[in-house]
Amino acid sequence: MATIVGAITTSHVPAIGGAIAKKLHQDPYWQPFFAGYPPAREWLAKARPDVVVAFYNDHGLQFFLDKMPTFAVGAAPEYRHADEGWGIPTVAPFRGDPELSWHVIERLIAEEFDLTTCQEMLVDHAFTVPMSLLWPDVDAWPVRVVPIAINTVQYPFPSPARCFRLGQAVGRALEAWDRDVRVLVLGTGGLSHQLDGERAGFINKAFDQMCMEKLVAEPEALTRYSTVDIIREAGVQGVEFVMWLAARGALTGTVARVHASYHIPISNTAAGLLVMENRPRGAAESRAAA
Amino acid sequence: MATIVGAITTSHVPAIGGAIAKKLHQDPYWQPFFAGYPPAREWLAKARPDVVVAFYNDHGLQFFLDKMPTFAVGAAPEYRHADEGWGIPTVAPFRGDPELSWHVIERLIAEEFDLTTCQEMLVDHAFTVPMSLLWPDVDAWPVRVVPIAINTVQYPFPSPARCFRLGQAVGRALEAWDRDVRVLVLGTGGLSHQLDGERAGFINKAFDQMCMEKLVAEPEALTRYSTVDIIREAGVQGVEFVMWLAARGALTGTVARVHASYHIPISNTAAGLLVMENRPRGAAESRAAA
Amino acid sequence: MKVTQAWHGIPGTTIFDGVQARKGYALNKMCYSFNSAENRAAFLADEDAYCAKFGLTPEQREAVRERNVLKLIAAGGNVYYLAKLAGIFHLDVQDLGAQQTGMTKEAFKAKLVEQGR
Amino acid sequence: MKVTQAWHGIPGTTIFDGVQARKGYALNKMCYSFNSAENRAAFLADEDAYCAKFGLTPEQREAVRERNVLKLIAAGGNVYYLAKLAGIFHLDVQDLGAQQTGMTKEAFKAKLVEQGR
Ligand SMILES: [Fe+3]
Ligand SMILES: [Fe+3]
Repeated sequence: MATIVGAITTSHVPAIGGAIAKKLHQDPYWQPFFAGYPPAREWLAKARPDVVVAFYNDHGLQFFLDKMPTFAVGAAPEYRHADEGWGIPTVAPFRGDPELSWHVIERLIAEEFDLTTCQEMLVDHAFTVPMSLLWPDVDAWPVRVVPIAINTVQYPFPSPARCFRLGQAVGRALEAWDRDVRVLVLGTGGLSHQLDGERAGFINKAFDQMCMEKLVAEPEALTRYSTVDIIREAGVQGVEFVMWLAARGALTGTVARVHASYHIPISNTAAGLLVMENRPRGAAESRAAA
Repeated sequence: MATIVGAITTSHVPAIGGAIAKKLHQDPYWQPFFAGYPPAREWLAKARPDVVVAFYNDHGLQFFLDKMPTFAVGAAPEYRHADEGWGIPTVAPFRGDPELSWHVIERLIAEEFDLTTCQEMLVDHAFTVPMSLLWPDVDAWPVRVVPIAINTVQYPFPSPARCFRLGQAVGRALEAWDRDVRVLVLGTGGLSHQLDGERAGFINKAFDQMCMEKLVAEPEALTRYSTVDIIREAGVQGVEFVMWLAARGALTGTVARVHASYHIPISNTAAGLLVMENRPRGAAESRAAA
Repeated sequence: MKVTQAWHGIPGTTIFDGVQARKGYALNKMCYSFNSAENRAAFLADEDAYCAKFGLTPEQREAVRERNVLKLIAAGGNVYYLAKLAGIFHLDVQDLGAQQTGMTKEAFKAKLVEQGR
Repeated sequence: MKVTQAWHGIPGTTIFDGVQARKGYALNKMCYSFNSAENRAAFLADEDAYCAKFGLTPEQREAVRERNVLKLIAAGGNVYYLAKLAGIFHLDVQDLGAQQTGMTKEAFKAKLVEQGR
């Protein structure tokens, strides 16, 4: 049985990719942001994941409006980053885990998730930036990956509740995966921000902090928000919070907050980071009984 | 409110397209097959649909394994047929109904169907052949169309039950469509056939006839079959019967069989045709009360 | 020029729904093409010809000519694709934010910082 | 050569699942390209070069060379894409059925008719 070690949820602002490339970690603007990540990496070093299952949203690198999937699941041997048009550097390709991908796909379709299955898939900054934050300065990525893209480009988006349930189904699929592998779940995007319209620059610190608080212990409370509710409270692109909900949904055990960080602003965005450990439910009881 | 006039379910064997082009209607091989269709057209002349919502499966014209959607819904202003590689002639383009498409998409995503939304979509013989059978010899198609493609290429396919529920959700969406339009639902594919493997040429008349019988009055009974059950009973490509289930699911009223025809073989396939009229539930009662 | 979307009632906000997606299809398709450096160069070399190739509406063509983000959105543009157009002119999302809110970039950045207090 | 799929237990039947889809990716991608007349002509003009371009495995190349449907399926081919390869040689699904069952086309057609009785 696979072990779900926990979930990391983090913003994925493209400018971060630029700052990494320019090594601006100590720059006054960037320092408070990058300072959030060492504790996440320390936890990762102990958690030792073999595979990352990542919920992220494509921003018009891979998918266009001609064929826009609600949920696209990678089943490729390799995933490449590519030119996104405005100049962040590309990163090294990621090794896939097609066997795990197909296992997840079979389970999810059996649970009535209507996936688009991708044997070729480019991944954009929403996938690459968090990976670079978690594993800086590596020549080759030390994990295999299964990317899952959720549509937040073209409304109607899947509801926050649906995304949470998607995550739960992924969690069940991972628990049923008969291999001795350690899986990290990643959820990228948010927190509050709005790029477009007269309301551009909107940020909602109180809402973000409430979300970060509730996500750990009461995620169901957040699934009551509709897409429009989240856009109202967190801005148009704040809807990327559904990626956090999906990642949290995949944690099947008892969830403990290991680390959190929150900083305003990076680019136009409130940047958040949360590290949640997944502890087997009833582990203490089983030990006591043994 | 839109009126769902009924559903037509029919085989879509590509060879039919060739026979139409070569005007083989009176040929001894083809005559018993084509003889099934005039009653369907007579019913259509009375039913007068403005729009066709069609469940069909792409056979590798539009979709490839790089990005294979479970459910792809057309939202295009126009749909074109194209060269499929083995020589059936292409037909005139179809006019879309983007407003209805978007209405259906919004309703279905709200009901947790994870659609792929297509503002450009080629349609293959599975869409064009039934349209040619229903409206032969027209210069321009007399209806607008909303094509919905269901994956039956790459397993796992959506289950028969899921496809039926998709149809039901489409039916609810059509009933909620605030326009005075008449909608025909089309379901194409089947019946039993198998093109590939040592079992090629497999046909199951008893199973097909049971399906045609039950589809009208007890469709739920057929949703108990799994994908593998249907493949066992009806052959690998017999799984296209899910299109019939989806079409039947979209009928929200009392369903009456208007016409049926069944003929073995066309190419490698048992060819079936069913015309079902959708009569408003409780129409008699409302009239009595008025 | 301003889009009114009564269905959600959030001020200053256009949700990119089916109505916008239909209206903006040609514009967004052009912008999506700017993932390729070759296409960005072709646009810079002959903007008129490039826009014509994608069949932009007059409203879209005008909005592109003016590099006016609110007009681009009103013409059906989606900000994720528009960002690729903006990238050609080395404009980042804070430039876009400043333009849309009628602020200087410095004032826009200060407003962002302010919301963290 | 025969594919065994214990998970469904239907004789003489390969369901095109994830295992087959991975194995057959290059072959099916080549066959998908045959939707275009230009690509069909390129294949006919230089079959070796065309197969090499898509990176077929030796098993796939061999199966294509032999026009052997069961081998093509064993190598991961999906019948919907393979039909486009067959179309190049003017073979229809009854030709494929006859070949796979080891029958003459006439016998295969008779068997189909027989099942209607
Ligand atoms: Fe984003
Ligand atoms: Fe078919």
